Amino acid sequence: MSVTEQKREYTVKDFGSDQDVRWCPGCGDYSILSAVKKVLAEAGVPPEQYVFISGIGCSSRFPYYMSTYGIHSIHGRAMAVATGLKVARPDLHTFVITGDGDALSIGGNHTIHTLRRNVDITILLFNNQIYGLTKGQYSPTSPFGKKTKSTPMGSLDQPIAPMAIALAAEATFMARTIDMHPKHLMATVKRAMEHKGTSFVEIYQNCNIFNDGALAYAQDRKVRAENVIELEQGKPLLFGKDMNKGIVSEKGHLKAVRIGEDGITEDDVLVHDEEDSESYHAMLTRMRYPELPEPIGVFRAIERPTYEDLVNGQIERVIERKGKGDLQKLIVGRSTWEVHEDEAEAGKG
Amino acid sequence: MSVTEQKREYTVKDFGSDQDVRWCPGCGDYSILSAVKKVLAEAGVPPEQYVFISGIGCSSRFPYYMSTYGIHSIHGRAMAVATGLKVARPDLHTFVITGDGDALSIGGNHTIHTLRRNVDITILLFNNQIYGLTKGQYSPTSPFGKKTKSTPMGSLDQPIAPMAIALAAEATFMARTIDMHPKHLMATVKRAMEHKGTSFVEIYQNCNIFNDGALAYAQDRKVRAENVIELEQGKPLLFGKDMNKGIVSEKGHLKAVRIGEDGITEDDVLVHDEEDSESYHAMLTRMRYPELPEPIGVFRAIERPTYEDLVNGQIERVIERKGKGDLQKLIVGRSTWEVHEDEAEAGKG
Amino acid sequence: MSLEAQPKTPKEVEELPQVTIRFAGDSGDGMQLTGTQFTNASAIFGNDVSTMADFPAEIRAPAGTVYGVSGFQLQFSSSAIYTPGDVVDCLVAMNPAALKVNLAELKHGGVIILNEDGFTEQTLKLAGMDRNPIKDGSLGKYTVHSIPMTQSTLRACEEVGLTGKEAGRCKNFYALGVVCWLYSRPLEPILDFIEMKFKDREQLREANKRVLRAGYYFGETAELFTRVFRVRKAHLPPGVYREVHGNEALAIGLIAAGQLANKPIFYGSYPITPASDILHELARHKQFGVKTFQAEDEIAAICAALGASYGGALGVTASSGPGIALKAEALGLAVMVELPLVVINVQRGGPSTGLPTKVEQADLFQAVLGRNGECPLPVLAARSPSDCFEVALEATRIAVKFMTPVMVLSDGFIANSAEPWCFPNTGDLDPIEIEHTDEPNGENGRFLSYKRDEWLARPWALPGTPGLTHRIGGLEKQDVTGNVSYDPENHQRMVNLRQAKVDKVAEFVAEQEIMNDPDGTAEMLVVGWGSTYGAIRESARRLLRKGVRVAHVHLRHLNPFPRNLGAIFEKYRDRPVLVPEMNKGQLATLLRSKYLVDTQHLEKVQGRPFTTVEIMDAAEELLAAKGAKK
Amino acid sequence: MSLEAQPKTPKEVEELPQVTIRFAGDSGDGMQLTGTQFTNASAIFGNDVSTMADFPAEIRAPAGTVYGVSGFQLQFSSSAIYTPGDVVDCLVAMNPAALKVNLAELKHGGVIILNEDGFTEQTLKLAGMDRNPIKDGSLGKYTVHSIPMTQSTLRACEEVGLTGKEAGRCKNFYALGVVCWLYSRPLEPILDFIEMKFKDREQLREANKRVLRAGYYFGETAELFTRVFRVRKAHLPPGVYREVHGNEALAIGLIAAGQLANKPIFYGSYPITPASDILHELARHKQFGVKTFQAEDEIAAICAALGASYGGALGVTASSGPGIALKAEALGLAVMVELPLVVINVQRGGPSTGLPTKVEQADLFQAVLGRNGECPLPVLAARSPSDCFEVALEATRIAVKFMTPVMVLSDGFIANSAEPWCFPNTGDLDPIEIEHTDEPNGENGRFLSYKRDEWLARPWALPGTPGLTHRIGGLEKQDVTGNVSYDPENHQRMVNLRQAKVDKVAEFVAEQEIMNDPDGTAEMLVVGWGSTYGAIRESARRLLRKGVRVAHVHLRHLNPFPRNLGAIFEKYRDRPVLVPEMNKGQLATLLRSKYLVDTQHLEKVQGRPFTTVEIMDAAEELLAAKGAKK
Ligand SMILES: Cc1ncc(C[n+]2csc(CCOP(=O)(O)OP(=O)(O)O)c2C)c(N)n1
Ligand SMILES: Cc1ncc(C[n+]2csc(CCOP(=O)(O)OP(=O)(O)O)c2C)c(N)n1
Ligand code: SF4
Ligand code: SF4
Ligand SMILES: [Mg+2]
Ligand SMILES: [Mg+2]
Repeated sequence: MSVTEQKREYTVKDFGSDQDVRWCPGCGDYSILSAVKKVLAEAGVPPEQYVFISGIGCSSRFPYYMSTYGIHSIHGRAMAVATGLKVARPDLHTFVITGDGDALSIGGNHTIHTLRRNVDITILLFNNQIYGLTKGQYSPTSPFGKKTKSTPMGSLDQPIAPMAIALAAEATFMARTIDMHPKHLMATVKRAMEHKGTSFVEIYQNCNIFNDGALAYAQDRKVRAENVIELEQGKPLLFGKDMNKGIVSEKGHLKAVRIGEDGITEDDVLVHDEEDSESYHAMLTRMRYPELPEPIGVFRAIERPTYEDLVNGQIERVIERKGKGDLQKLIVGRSTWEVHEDEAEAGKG
Repeated sequence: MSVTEQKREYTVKDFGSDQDVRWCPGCGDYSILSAVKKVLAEAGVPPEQYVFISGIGCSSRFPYYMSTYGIHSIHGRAMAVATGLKVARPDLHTFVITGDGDALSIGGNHTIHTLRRNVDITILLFNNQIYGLTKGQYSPTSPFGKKTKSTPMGSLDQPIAPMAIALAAEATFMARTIDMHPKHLMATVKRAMEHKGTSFVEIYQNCNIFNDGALAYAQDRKVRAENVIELEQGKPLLFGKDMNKGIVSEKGHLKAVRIGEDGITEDDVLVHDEEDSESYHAMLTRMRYPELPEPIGVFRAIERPTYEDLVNGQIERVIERKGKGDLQKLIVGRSTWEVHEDEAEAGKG
Repeated sequence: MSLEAQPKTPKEVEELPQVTIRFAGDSGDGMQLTGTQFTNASAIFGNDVSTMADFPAEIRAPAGTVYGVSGFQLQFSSSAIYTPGDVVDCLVAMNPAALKVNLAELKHGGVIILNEDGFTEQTLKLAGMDRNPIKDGSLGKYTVHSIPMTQSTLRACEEVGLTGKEAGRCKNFYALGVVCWLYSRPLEPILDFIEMKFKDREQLREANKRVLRAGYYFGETAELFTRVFRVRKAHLPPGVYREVHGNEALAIGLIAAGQLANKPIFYGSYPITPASDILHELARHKQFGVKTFQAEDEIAAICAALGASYGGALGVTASSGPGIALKAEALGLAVMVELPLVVINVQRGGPSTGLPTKVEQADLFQAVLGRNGECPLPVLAARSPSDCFEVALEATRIAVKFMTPVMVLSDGFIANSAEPWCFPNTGDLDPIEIEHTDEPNGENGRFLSYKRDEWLARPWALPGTPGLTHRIGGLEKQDVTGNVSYDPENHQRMVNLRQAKVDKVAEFVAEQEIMNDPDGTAEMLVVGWGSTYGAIRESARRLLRKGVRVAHVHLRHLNPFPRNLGAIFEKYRDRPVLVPEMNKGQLATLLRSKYLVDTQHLEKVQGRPFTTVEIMDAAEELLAAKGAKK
Repeated sequence: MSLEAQPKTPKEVEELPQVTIRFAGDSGDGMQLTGTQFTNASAIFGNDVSTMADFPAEIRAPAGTVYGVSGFQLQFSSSAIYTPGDVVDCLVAMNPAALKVNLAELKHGGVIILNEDGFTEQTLKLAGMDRNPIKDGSLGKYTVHSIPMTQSTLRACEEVGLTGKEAGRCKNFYALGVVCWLYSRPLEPILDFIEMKFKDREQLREANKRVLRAGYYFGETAELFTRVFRVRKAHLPPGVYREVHGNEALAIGLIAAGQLANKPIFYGSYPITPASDILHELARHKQFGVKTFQAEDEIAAICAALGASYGGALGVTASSGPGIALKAEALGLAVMVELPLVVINVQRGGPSTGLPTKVEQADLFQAVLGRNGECPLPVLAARSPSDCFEVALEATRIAVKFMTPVMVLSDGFIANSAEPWCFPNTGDLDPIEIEHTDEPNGENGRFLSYKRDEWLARPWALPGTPGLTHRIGGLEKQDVTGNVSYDPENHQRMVNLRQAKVDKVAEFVAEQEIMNDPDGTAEMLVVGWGSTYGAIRESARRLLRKGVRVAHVHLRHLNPFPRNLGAIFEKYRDRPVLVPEMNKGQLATLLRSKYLVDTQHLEKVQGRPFTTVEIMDAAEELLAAKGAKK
């Protein structure tokens, strides 16, 4: 989503609504709300130019807490609603707020099709690896064996990785960030907003009621460095407290290595490139804790025309060629005939 | 799907139903039907042990033409139906027949979730890059710009690659084959059947009425060698009429090269490995014509417990621990009290 | 009219008031095109016409099979008609299967025109016929003309330079030529059509013209025909006419609505028979700013349309029964957020996948009652192809006036039928006025998103407007402010308000008209809705000729019912009320519960429309039974 | 009964026939647990009990806010009761918000027990209160007991070694102790519960016990209470009882159905309030071979259940209104393929997302009529928590007997309420007999998959059986053979057969019973369905005491209606018929159209159940109006 309007000064307060925030105390959603408000305040675009569209879930209450336009729609369908809005109104800055259940369980298909169309919207997926609002069933991102209300002996489904789904859906922008890493969170949301096309951001979010600590390996400052790689354009994939570990690819097979050991140098390590190429991005999406550290930051950011521009382009092209539609001509159609007064005897009502 | 029963002799005829086949003359579906019947005849398992479940589409008429059990269900939902059946009846050999619209448009989400669960079923996706049954609208696999009834100026959605979706969905078995390559088709279907877990096979299929020749680059014997790589376990990714071209990975970026040029030898070429590793498989799914030749054959075949085995495993474990359920105990619950005859005066009806 | 248009040697010309022809052949034989061209020629000639298409569910089933037969029926008439005809006067059959499937509906003594070349051993077998009906005398009670059409077609094309296969495909125009001669139809409109259609394909153009003429001249020359028929011009109300199909008229109506409202149409849809053609048609008219969106499924389609409406477009979505089922949850959201939305259901045979290419009216319950919660919305039904235009316009007017989703019911019969349309002058169409709030409507500059106007509609404030930011959603909301509210009394109030708003639509739309009973003395009342219009109207007229007076009420508004409908039932109290429906009595159920009127039901759930006679018979029986009771 | 169980110094003991208590606090305050324990103790003591939970839609809204208030109401009585009570006799409020939200329903002169420590400046502000009601005299008309529960709780735990936070969380047991003393409840069942619940957590076990006792002794010691109350044992029918919640009873009923049918249950579901607990409950009973499948959405859930049924399991799926909407298309498939399937709708407030945690009965139309095409299926409704068990069993019996999907309606009130259940002995339950065809039923060894038995059910042939291979699907099928058929007459026949089959269910199930009118002389008839049972029953009984005779018909079978229902309306013809519903008259609509009976509607769409008084008032008004007319 590109933010090009003339900038004015806004504060975080300008983006908060008068509704009380009703998340559980301690929920990771609070920090995301606050980060988004900050980013918007800095963008300098007035609140009425934004629309926040959500599905159903704890996370999906988000729009009520913003002073922008918004729709709290139905479970799993926020992206479809956003697509229609954006195609009708390319001028609006459109956000989708969704959860791991909303976007990947019931709404998984809309996620895929929205991404491949590349509608210019920003999707923030709050991934807490649980269904919060319905009080704690496992979600498509919950680890195998997760014990929850609906799986007292452990869940049996292999979890899916939102980033992998996004790439398979031909996403032009995909990124991951963390509720408890506000700087990274804000920077990532900002990049996502600036992207022209669908931007897809997975945010690790703690549900302290039903899934407390499930993502601590990435959230907790104490261990984060060992478990997470912060992606930076043009920089090698290094990680670890001392940044002395890296990722190499051996004929397509990924491995974590220690720089300086077994003759490995920094040159052997993969170098991050957001723009090129699909196969490299595909590899990134397969890096998962605990086998490998998990990348955070912008995985991929490529250019492709947006869906709404293409739609409008076709309309413009036709109008250029044929002129604006003439309703009378359309109604008249190709061939007509006339019935004259004197022919008309018995009426047809 | 594993075929372990005692083998008897069956012929292709044993697997054909008494219903007239109603596809358009020349449709690629015929050759797939014939290949499947041949493979089943060879497997030596009687027809009543198979169930073919389909959604809606031309391809989904398939079950009517088999002498097995079958359900022609509703659009996009065949995999969900098959999941229920297989979990209830692990003994049955269950096939899903679906189309690119059925499995990737309306049914995209079920595809993902079926694959990640790894129910032991065999999915055959007839990809003709078009909606056949509804008379020719573009599908999720149609190329960008495709002119169809619903897109007279060309479609605007980026196509998705079924193999990429399958891997993102954590498929344990994925393969691609071609209607007009019967030997390869049969071999691939056979491999898929033998796989224990969800096997996902994309079959390039010609719709000669609404999309004739769309996949000719891979179907046509004359050009196939240049555009397609036949994957073989442990073999390098070579292609071309003279097998003198290959695929290399440069730090995760794929390239087609000519062996012998620029100092490239066969050793530089990627070597196919069905089992290992995700990142390599991820790269394979991104190879697309015309940029790169497209792999056919088995992309990936790994082992993971099947969903139905896990479900049954939990049940068995509980029964081992607690014994079979005692209905009376369940009804009685934790605490009861008794009302005696003499206490009872006014009844409660 | 040129010479070509008149039979040169009229052996014997018989005048007929009207004729029903059915063209039947393989799906690939071009029967729809053939029928359409004959219809067109008849309409331009000045007949009233009415058509019906009958597709197989298969795309192109193997040639010669009975399930691959595609049919096209039309009635053309010298007076106003309302149906494609009950029984067929003339059957054109290109192969045995086509003959087999359609023979039952040919009248005794009717004309059969056969493609003799299509009756081979193989095709006979495919149709499951032991013997060749052309030869075994089994068609004795009909007038059979067996013509070697394929041969003649090939001969006519000889010099054009087509391949044999290409030339063979022209044989439908041969059949058309023969029929044109037999019914004294001018060839010119058809020749014009060929000219245009094959503009860039010289050989095909030439071939088809030659073949058409060859068929026509064959008729003229051959000794086969001892007489030809003529149907005079109809006396239609004066005006300029065109032919229009139902789905086409819906598309044009939607575009017109957009133009009259000065709003872009956003059409979100997922293909499904028989609704897909609306998408195809709209996609061709981008110069009107129409945005068509082929969604990944029906749910995405309606949700996107709703999103577009929030943004200020006219959101529209369409499907058929199974797809409408999938939209139910989102329709609930639309009712709750109170945004305009037009939802079209082109009904087909159900339940489930049912009979996808056939007609039925069994989705009325689904439209009016098929959602969770108290979830009312206005429901309109079109009664004929051209009426689709009007209904699309009216649905849009209601949607924007009342800020509500509106359901429009059409069906597979209307969708694929054509009739002459005395189309309007755009200048005469009322504009659709929409006001977007642009100022706070509450105290202290607050915007109250659920403060209602005199029609109980809430304001339509567009995103982007400063000072009016607000959030809507599916949770119950506080009256006036639109904030989320779990308050018990507020919920009751909102449930009541949503119902009252929809009920108010009855004040906005016209009163119900009674047809065929100017003085209120009819012996009975027939109430219908949707595409039974033609059959009921025709039977009422024919009963009148027999001296039986039947009042006809045809409902466009199925929810809420017209405000005077109760009074109408009062008026006809003690007279039988017949409700013919292509379902098991869905409208009847709604009427009975609302007005406690003891309706009699006439049902037909066979995937095809009522014939006039069926309705006449039912009416007469009902009257006889009543008479007997007296 | 031990000493602990009886107040030691009964200041003044007042006997009461019944008492209604409401516990209210923050979502995190454990009010549901507190209420449940009190209920349990009362039931074991021998009272009749009835409960109602009132959750907020938020998981755990910030402490102290009004929308975060969680409530639990119970009535316990010395005679049979059917509702959780109209007005509250005693309100326990843990903070200002809880007081504010619930005060309106406390009777004049009622008892309020407050946690004084919960009334801080901050919590008062959060609840939007300017002044402290404990101090400002605004509670003058009530008997207020303000107790520093938090402080006392902390003191009671001092030696146990919990953190302050942990200890603070026990304060609900302090409140419970106080209330137990006030209403002369034995502590033992609660102490037993604590023992079991904290089996492995010594400190918590100890703390909770101490706190409970501390509250109890506080009551005994403090000068606050001048009298205590006692409610005698109720005179219930003899038998062994347990307490059961609605969703629990549904789960047990389903498991019992599986056991009685000797079939595994396959339960496919997607979580949704208030149905999720059925999934949670079933998932805990794998030792019965139950397979629970948490699907990716509601559509997958029902489709998987249908697939399982095809394979020979008992397929079951459940959801609430919005999720049931999504299942409509697949329900059509189930009707078409004629497989057994149980579909449960635990209704909540609608439309759309509506009021997810509140009760409503507005999905009846959706259940009976909410699909495309003519798509009939049996619909049953449970009337109380324990009735859910019976209904689950009966629904399964019908599903397998008639090879049909069956819809079961429960609601958010039943789901979360509890009542004593005089549960059956499994030995007394009739087995569910299922016969799977294992031989061809046609000529020449052909299997005819749609050949029907005397109940019009088709055979249930299981995949894997040799000789019976067949294909089913959503397209219309030929009568008897089950092959795909587009034949018009066949379609009509199949539509009729599907309807006739469902209609036949009325022959299979019991006749409708009339309550409260043994001699048929009642002045009016009240017809209800679902969870209004208790309120209607109670009002009928109370009216009787006032000399007003009201017959009560409570429908379990909503489609088809019981076979004698027409006769019942005949019988009460000319007497008013009142239909109270938590919707805008959905049952009334169905009754009116079917029986042309002029029902009077009493509606309440407020997310909460009827009170007895509301129904009594409506009945009396109706009678008065009728009297006036005379
Ligand atoms: C059609 C439908 N099905 C189910 C639900 C119940 N439901 C609401 S939110 C939710 C899942 C929430 O999980 P997630 O998307 O991860 O959001 P979170 O609460 O964790 O933020 C479910 C199952 C619903 N509201 N609508
Ligand atoms: C709910 C629903 N929506 C839409 C349709 C219409 N429909 C039937 S098949 C189909 C797409 C077929 O395409 P594909 O899956 O690629 O199968 P193919 O015909 O090409 O084999 C569609 C849109 C339907 N039957 N049901
Ligand atoms: S349940 Fe979890 S996700 Fe939902 S508001 Fe509470 S902490 Fe946050
Ligand atoms: S339309 Fe295409 S896919 Fe369908 S049967 Fe015909 S050729 Fe095959
Ligand atoms: Mg979540
Ligand atoms: Mg296809």
